Amino acid sequence: MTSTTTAPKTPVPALAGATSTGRLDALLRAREIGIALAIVVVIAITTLKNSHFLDADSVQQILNGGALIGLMAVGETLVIVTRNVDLSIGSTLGLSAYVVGDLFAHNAIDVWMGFVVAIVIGAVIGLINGLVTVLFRVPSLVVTLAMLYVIRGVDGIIVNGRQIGASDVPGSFTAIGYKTVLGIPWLFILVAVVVIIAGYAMRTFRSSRELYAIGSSPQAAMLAGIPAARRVMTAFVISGALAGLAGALFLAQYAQVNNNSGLGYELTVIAAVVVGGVAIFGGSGTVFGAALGALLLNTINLALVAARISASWNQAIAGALLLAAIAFDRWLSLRVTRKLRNTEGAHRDI
Amino acid sequence: GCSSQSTGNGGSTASGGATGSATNSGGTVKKGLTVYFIPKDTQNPYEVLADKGGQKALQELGGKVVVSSGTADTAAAQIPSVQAAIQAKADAIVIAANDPKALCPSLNQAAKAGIKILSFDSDISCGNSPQHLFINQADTKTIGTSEVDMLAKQLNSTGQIAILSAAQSATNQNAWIGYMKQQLKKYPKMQLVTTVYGNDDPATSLNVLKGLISAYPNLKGIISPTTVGISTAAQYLSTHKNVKIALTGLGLPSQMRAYVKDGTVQNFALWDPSKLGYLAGYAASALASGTATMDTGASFKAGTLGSYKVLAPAAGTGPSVVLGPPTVFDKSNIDKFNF
Amino acid sequence: MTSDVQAAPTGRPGGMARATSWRDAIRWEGGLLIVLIAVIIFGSTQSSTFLSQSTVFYAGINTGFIALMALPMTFIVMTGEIDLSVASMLGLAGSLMGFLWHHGWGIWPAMIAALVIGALGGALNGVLVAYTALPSIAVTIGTLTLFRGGAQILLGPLTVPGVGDQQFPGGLTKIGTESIPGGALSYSTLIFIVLAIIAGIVLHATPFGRSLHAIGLQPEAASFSGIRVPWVKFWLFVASGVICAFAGILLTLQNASVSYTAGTGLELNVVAIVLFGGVSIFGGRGTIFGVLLAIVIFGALQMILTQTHVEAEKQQVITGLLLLISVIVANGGQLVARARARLTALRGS
Amino acid sequence: MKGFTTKGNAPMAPADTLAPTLVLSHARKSFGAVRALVDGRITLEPGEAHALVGENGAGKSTLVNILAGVHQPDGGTLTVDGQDVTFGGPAAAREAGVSIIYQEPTLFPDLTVAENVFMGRQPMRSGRRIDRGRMNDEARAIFNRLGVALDPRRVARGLSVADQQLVEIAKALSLSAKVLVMDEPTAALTGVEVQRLFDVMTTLRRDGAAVMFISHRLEEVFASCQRVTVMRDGQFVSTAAIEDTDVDTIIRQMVGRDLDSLFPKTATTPGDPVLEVENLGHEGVFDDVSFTVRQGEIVALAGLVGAGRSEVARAIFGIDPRSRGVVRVSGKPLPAGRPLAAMAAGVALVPEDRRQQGLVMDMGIDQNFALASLRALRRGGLMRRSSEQRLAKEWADKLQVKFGRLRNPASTLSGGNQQKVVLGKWLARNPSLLIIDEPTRGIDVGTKSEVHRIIDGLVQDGMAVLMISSELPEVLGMADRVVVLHEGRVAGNFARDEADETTIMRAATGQSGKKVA
Ligand SMILES: Nc1ncnc2c1ncn2[C@@H]1O[C@H](COP(=O)(O)OP(=O)(O)OP(=O)(O)O)[C@@H](O)[C@H]1O
Ligand SMILES: Nc1ncnc2c1ncn2[C@@H]1O[C@H](COP(=O)(O)OP(=O)(O)OP(=O)(O)O)[C@@H](O)[C@H]1O
Ligand SMILES: [Mg+2]
Ligand SMILES: [Mg+2]
Repeated sequence: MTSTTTAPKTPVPALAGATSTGRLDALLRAREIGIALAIVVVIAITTLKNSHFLDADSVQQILNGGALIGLMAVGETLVIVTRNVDLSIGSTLGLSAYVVGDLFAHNAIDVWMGFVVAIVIGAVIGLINGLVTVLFRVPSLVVTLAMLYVIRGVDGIIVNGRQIGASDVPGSFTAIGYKTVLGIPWLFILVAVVVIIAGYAMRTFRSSRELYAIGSSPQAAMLAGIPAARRVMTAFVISGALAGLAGALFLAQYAQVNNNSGLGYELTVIAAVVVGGVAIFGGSGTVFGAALGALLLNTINLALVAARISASWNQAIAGALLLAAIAFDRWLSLRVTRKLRNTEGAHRDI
Repeated sequence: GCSSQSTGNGGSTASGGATGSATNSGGTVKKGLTVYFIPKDTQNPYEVLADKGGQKALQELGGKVVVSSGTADTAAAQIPSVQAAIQAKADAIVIAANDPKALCPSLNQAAKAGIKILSFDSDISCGNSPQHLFINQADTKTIGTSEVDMLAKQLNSTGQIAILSAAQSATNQNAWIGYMKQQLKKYPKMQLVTTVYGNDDPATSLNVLKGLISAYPNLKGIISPTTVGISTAAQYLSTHKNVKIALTGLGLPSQMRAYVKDGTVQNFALWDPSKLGYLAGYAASALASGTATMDTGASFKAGTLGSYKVLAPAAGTGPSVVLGPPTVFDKSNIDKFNF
Repeated sequence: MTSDVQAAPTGRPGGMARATSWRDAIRWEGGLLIVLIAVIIFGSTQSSTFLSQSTVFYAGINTGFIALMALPMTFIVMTGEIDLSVASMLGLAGSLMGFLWHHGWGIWPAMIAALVIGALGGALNGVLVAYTALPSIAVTIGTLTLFRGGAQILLGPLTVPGVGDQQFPGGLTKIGTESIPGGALSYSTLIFIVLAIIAGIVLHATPFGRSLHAIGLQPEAASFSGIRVPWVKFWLFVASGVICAFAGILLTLQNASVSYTAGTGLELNVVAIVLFGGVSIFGGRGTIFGVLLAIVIFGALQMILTQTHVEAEKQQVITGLLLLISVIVANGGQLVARARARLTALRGS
Repeated sequence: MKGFTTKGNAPMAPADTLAPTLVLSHARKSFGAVRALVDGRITLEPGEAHALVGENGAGKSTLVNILAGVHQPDGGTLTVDGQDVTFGGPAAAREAGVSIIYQEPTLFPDLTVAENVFMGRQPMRSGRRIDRGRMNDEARAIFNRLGVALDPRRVARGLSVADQQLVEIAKALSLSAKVLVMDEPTAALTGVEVQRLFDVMTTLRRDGAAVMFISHRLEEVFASCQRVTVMRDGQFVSTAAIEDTDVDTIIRQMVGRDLDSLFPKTATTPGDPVLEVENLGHEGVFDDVSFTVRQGEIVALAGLVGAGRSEVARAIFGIDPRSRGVVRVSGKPLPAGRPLAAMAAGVALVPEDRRQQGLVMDMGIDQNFALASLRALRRGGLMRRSSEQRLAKEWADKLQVKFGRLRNPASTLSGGNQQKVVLGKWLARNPSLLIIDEPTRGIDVGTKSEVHRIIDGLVQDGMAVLMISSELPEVLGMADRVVVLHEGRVAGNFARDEADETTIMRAATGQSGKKVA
């Protein structure tokens, strides 16, 4: 109904924001801080049980171990933010790792070309995912689930029971998997650079903001004239390319590939992304959060062994912690929403 | 998939099982036999080699091999292949079981349909039904004890050791680990601190390995009786020279060559998977032709490998044939093998 | 009030708003029927043993327990949720049954305990999804790991029956080797058919089924119509847990044994079947009949390809392509329609 | 009522001296069998505010969608600044200088308000990076111009419908377009905000823009527009200068007949209490709310937007929880949080947001009619398709719903017809207490009086009605008793003869000497 004369006519000057949003921003950022905190807690508890968990080597392992999942989580975040999902990344990793390894084994390419080939393979798969999703308006879960099988099958046909071993891969390539600068592993640096660039871009460029817009409300995105098809396709291509790159890094890190490499990674990556606070139905979440999520999951896995927990219990505990992380994130975001609600009233002029 | 294997050095001298004396039942192997090889999955590199050995055997005998399995290491993926063998009225099935028991009902049906059942690489455990012959890569006990002996030699029989295995449910690894534990009693100063499972996935293997190293800073040795585990561990140790841990186990020479040469690994063992398949092919054909039986002491010819004898059932297992002792690979001989 | 700014449901990615018309359903199921006929014709020309009773029996053995898990999955996907923990629940329930058997329990108490763990696991999913509104895909990835971990804690390296254990009762394990008297169907097939008929009636001809559609299409409107959305979702997850546990019992008996890895990785197969059956991943659309056809197609295809020695990896490619092509064909009309609309728009100006 | 200050301003620029900015002629658009637009025409002159009016389903929004490039017309021509144009999509329309405020808000809930305003056009700094600071400042400036203090940096999720609409308006303003099309922008706004919107419209017109304004509130049309175009059944009826026409003429043209009184209130004698609410409260939303609704009585719940009226209604029905208080229906207490129990007790709730809460948009019209009566349609545990059809047919006829086919999805209905389906869905249950939240929001005058007549009829048959409305005339015209909420508390409870515009307004804004009966 309809207030009238009584309402103060003077526009409230742009006051309110400053304080309340400052706090809000902090809260929102807290979602990433929360995960970082969780990592610290896991490390601390483990270190209490086993003082060697914080040795330099061990820290390198913590950083390195989550790298591949973290890298794929970046791409998956881009896709999930648009309210899509990419289930084919594990298969993509396997295929690209094998093909690159095979080319190395035949001395067909040098180290740099290895990266290029891996990225191109991934990008092409991403393009197919994107094209089918966008062109035929098929749910991406169906498309990428189908592609998961297709790529894994094609991979099997190519691999045909062979495998790549350490002697097939140039030493300078596997060096990426373990060499360090200033004690920081190369692999981690590489992935961190990708994460930082992607994270910055996702905040800063129009096209990346449009990814969020598409996921937040596809209808509104259409009305706003956002080229949703192109953007979604780009997200899939990047996700594929990063999965391809992860394939090359898989080869570098483990120096062995068979047809099962990367099997089931898709669910791990999605778990990391969700733990990282990215909304599974699109529209919100950051690349940093997702990468931290990957780091957290990996740290948990490492910690369980390091804390000398019996092998039989590892999986169950990992599952329980995963649930706890999801629930915690939910609790946090509910708090944020409640805060928003409480501050909202202040902004109305009547 | 795992597993490990070794080159039964050819000919006649194989350990327990092989005998020089060809035998009996007089008959010759039938031509035109169909043998289904059902590996753990169609991509397992080790078993692909074994299947090729089987193919070679059947070629020599004028029969044919059908290789059939799923892409995942599960019993559920193997059952359709058993069914297909029944429907195709195959003469024999040679299976590397992903599960010691889950395949029993299907294999029973196959046996009832007159198909001879053999297992290799990873045995089934179905009691007496179906009657089946296990083509053992090497005597199970020998594998277990020799791994421990090899490591003990490297460590002067002292220090903490750990086992990096495949899946917690892997049958043959578990059998070997059982014998390892027995053998360890002979080395009171060597202490097995834990067994971890890498699920034959490099990433998981690496993760549990890293956890292992930080959990047990005084760890001196690792036995990894699985090809994926040992190569993952070797890759890690060869790139982290500050971690001083002795490593042995079962691995493919082609994968391990680099690590033996750079000194990361002193020695490890395996047998030649293609010979295992070859032996299985001959055994299957002999059984299917009635030229051999599963009775203890029955013997049959296995082409270029010479002659083999069926061993008596041991506790919990059925009759078996043993390919031969595993080959131990080290700097001196590794270049001679290319599987 | 202040309805949240929400995306119009019609703007979902991938799915253009389609009416729930029978015609749509008929088009999809009709397509599946044609595919099925093609598969059968192909099978009978390629494999001499395809058209035999044993094929029917074996297909039932191989797909029966997967098909069972597809039923609750259909219901759950209808409401816009997903349950990725089904295969782990199968493994957990089977493992518990094995564990108790190993420790000397009777077969019936062990089975009941397995069903109870199914209900409890389902309830855990249900509480988290329905009452704390966590996204089901995330929750069930968590419980996927948790349940499998539970199975591993119970059995570890043990395969039941272990050394010295009793075999499972032969009267029950015969379901893995014998068909129902006087027919070629396996017991699992028979059980599935009975449950599928019930599921079909519930989903398509009862108020409850209608509310599932409403929940999937627009949960808020559903709750404003007096539908207890969280209650429905909770019980669906419980039902899913129980039926997957039942599938675990069935598989255990069929194999006369169980280890903690039983059913590993089948969750995505189940999802693929449900989607191939025409159930919309966004909820609200789909039929049991379509899912049934999808199951039969997958089962038949696996039999043919194995019988004709097509390598497993090619089977994977074929499975994937079939799924992909089916959705493309089903939506291809839209692409054409849009292109035509654009053309007329250009010409009209 | 809205406190309008201006009436019938003169055009800023003489209409006949300038070429029209936008001309749409003979536009046609069908959706399957539904001919939404048969002959759409409109001419917008620079500097004018042009109203487009018509019944629900007359084709107004369809016409807007054509101007927006959302729909491609089946025929007809469109010129902008004398040039023939075709809009392939919304982006093309925007480029041509046409800016749209859609009937339903179309925000990105996860993005900040400023991003919503500037999506795709964010101010940039070097390296093609978004300049957030400037973006927020510019957004704040626009809100200041609108006189609201929305924080540009908060996310849009959780904004009230009114605030959402304000963001939409800011979005359109930020474009500084040649043509601004507004499809019922005022439906969710309060008087002050409406007034400010009109001020902004005036500024825009002064700068030479053309404004097209759609509203079902004709008084707004007369307050803010220079010309008015009437549509009926997808066809152009007339365009007239505002001073050459009057409300009755327009209504006659819209409806095709004369209308009787808008609020056909028949006096009834209230019977026994049906709904008794005592000290109802819910943390932070409302508190200490008590009132009674009797048989044959309409009680209106009045108050400002955000006063908590909808929350009270939802708490009674059981959608929302409540932390304190008692609700009795026909003497029996209702359990909290259980809509099914409320329904069983004879309560029906027609919610305020028909698109999200009232209807399942992708379900058939028939299935929507049946959705609240599923159990009643059950025979031997199974649903009967035929009885469902019968129920739908019966209520579609009774309420004169305009539809293509009954099994078409509800999303194909115009807003007003959707509202009728929601109403029918609940009336089909034959409730003893009907709670209607904003029964006529976005409904044309013709339908509105029909809805009022329906409600009146129900009340005469002994139904009790609790009506929430933001339209004071509706409240005053229909209610036997008015309960006014202010910030979640009862600020007044007036009998029909005590209630007038000022008393209610005073109570609603919290300045009353409270009179609680
Ligand atoms: N989604 C929301 N976001 C923020 N505040 C909300 C929301 N929903 C309700 N509120 C708050 O709850 C109180 C009641 O709101 P509500 O809009 O239901 O009142 P109302 O009187 O029904 O108004 P309306 O005329 O909009 O229906 C207000 O203080 C409002 O700010
Ligand atoms: N996408 C669609 N599919 C089918 N019919 C539609 C569609 N959109 C609109 N219609 C029909 O076209 C007619 C005109 O609808 P429109 O939304 O333009 O009316 P309106 O004048 O804006 O009404 P209101 O005042 O209620 O908003 C209605 O009968 C409606 O049912
Ligand atoms: Mg309200
Ligand atoms: Mg409209």
